[in-house]
Amino acid sequence: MDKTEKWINWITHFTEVIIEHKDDLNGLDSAIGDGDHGSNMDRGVKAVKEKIDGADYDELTDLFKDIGMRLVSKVGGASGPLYGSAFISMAKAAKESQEPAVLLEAGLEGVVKRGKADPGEKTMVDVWHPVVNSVKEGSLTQSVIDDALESTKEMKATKGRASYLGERSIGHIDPGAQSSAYLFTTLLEAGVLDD
Amino acid sequence: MDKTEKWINWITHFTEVIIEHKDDLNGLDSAIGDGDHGSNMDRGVKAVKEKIDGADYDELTDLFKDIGMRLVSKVGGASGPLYGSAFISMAKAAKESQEPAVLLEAGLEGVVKRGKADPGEKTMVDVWHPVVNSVKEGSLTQSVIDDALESTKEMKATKGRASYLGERSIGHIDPGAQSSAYLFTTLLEAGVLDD
Amino acid sequence: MTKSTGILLVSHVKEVAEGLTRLLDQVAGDVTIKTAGGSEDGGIGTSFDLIAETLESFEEKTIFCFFDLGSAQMNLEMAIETSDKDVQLMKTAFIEGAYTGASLLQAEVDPDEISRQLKKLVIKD
Amino acid sequence: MTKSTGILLVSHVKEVAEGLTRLLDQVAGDVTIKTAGGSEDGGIGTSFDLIAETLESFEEKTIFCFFDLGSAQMNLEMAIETSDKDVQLMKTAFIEGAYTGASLLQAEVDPDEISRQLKKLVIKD
Ligand SMILES: Nc1ncnc2c1ncn2[C@@H]1O[C@H](COP(=O)(O)OP(=O)(O)O)[C@@H](O)[C@H]1O
Ligand SMILES: Nc1ncnc2c1ncn2[C@@H]1O[C@H](COP(=O)(O)OP(=O)(O)O)[C@@H](O)[C@H]1O
Ligand SMILES: [Mg+2]
Ligand SMILES: [Mg+2]
Ligand SMILES: [Mg+2]
Ligand SMILES: [Mg+2]
Repeated sequence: MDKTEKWINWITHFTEVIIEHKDDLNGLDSAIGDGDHGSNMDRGVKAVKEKIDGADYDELTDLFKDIGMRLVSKVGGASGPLYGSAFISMAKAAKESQEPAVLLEAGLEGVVKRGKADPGEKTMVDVWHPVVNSVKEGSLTQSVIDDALESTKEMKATKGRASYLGERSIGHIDPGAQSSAYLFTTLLEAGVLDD
Repeated sequence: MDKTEKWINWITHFTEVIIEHKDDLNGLDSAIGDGDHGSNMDRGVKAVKEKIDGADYDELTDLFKDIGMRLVSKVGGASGPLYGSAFISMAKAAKESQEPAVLLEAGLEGVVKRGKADPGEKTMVDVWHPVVNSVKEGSLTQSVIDDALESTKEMKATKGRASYLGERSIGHIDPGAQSSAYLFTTLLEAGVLDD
Repeated sequence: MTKSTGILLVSHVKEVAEGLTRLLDQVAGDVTIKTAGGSEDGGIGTSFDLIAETLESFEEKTIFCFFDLGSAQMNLEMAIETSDKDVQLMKTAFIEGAYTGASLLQAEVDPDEISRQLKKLVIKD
Repeated sequence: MTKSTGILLVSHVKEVAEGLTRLLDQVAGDVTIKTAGGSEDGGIGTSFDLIAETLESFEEKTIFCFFDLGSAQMNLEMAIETSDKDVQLMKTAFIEGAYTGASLLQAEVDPDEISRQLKKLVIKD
């Protein structure tokens, strides 16, 4: 299996899961935002799929760059530049390393550089941060992802659209945290972390 | 001559002067505003003319009220509620008195209540204020009006749209001060202050 | 009318007020949002008559009013004086204040608490 | 291009950005004002591609950028990073800041001085 294949499998699988859960993501975003996170991601992953389907990638950096650029262009909203920055940052790191831990850490840095959210602000960072830490320790499991996702429920949003709601954002799962949970569940399932 | 006639003559004359100077007023407003003061006033006085032409007014209060309501409805912009408040305030005062000084002072109070401008802020108040004072002293002449108008040129606007320009508002005559100057010149000419 | 407070958007430009309504509808589908945009003749400006009529057309007793530029304010204040509604004139940034207000009304936050939260966005005097 | 600084208006709604242009044109006829409103498919949102293209289309070297809601900001920041223009992201109230900036550019006030004056209208972080 060549070095880009499992990463392509991951993204392909992620695409399917997003398309399948479009309405769920819109529903989460309706509660504390503008109800479009599913539609945004759906549009984005379909554009990614179109770009990488049939294309040949010898280098991971090229794959990630294409994914990142498509997401930036097509997702729109806040999550477009965030996911886009993650993959563009991973593309840069992939010039030096193929290590999942290194790459995913670069992805997190991309998200944080773009959105300037700290953990605890009820955003996708609240999934990315613990997940990347676990990947670095070699201890990522589904329950790490589930717990991280669940933890956003009791947080009060202080970044993103949900922050307009203040206290009223409490009690709802963050939609970007949910799409990020899908990203990492499919990462586990695609065996990217296996050696 | 019945008691409303000279006031009607005044407004009729004012209407003509505004229509004649529509472009001049727009020009003044272009320099430090949005260029519509002439068009606004033109629309307003035409609506006033339509209302009072042919109508019979036994009471000054009714005349002023109709003028005020038409100006509020039709002028738009900032000057609509300002001139409108002046005449509505004059209508209230006219229930108690027919004295020009009393009525015009009520008009000034209407403008100030609505726009909250002090003298020196480069607005129509810089014409209304000295003119009303002179009327009270029985000393209103054309040169009082001209001087008041001219004084707005060197003022820095701190109320109204021109205030967005800060220092750059200096060196231009205020459009609302100009239309107010027409108002008081025609007042003199109509002989409202003569006894 | 599914909330007790409605929103009135007063802009010098009809398209701005109507476009903003689309943005607010996304986050506040149950809040009544009405507009009084542009001058009487469809040009740029504000109209006392249009504002007054729109205010009266609300079923809600309380109305949060947002406006773009100062020259709208005097028309609005006159309309408020002639209205028997409880109208709160919000001197916030127009779009940002209206967005925040609509989101919080949708989330059933108490109107007094919303007014307090909107203070942070006040930029008009 | 008759001034050295242009204005870019980024809104989630096309009609809002375009309507605002009409308001600014009244007071700043000599200032180039462009819009990037709405998502790619004409819906509500912002589009990196549209913002980036519009930025590049300016002849002016300096561009004052105004935006409505925070979720436009990240798309804008990415577009600014990929542009070789001198773009100043204004965190002011959208309409009020753009109106003030346009008025002052029209009056040929120095852009640095304008940025200073706009600080009073900053409400985003
Ligand atoms: N500053 C930020 N940092 C990190 N994540 C953010 C930030 N702002 C928003 N998000 C994420 O983006 C998600 C919303 O994305 P989406 O609905 O697609 O965009 P929009 O809010 O523009 O409609 C949120 O649920 C949150 O996870
Ligand atoms: N707060 C105020 N108090 C008194 N007069 C004011 C005030 N604001 C504006 N004006 C007057 O209104 C005039 C502008 O009227 P106009 O151009 O018709 O309205 P707009 O500014 O809405 O386009 C100014 O020249 C000034 O004299
Ligand atoms: Mg959303
Ligand atoms: Mg959105
Ligand atoms: Mg004007
Ligand atoms: Mg006007």
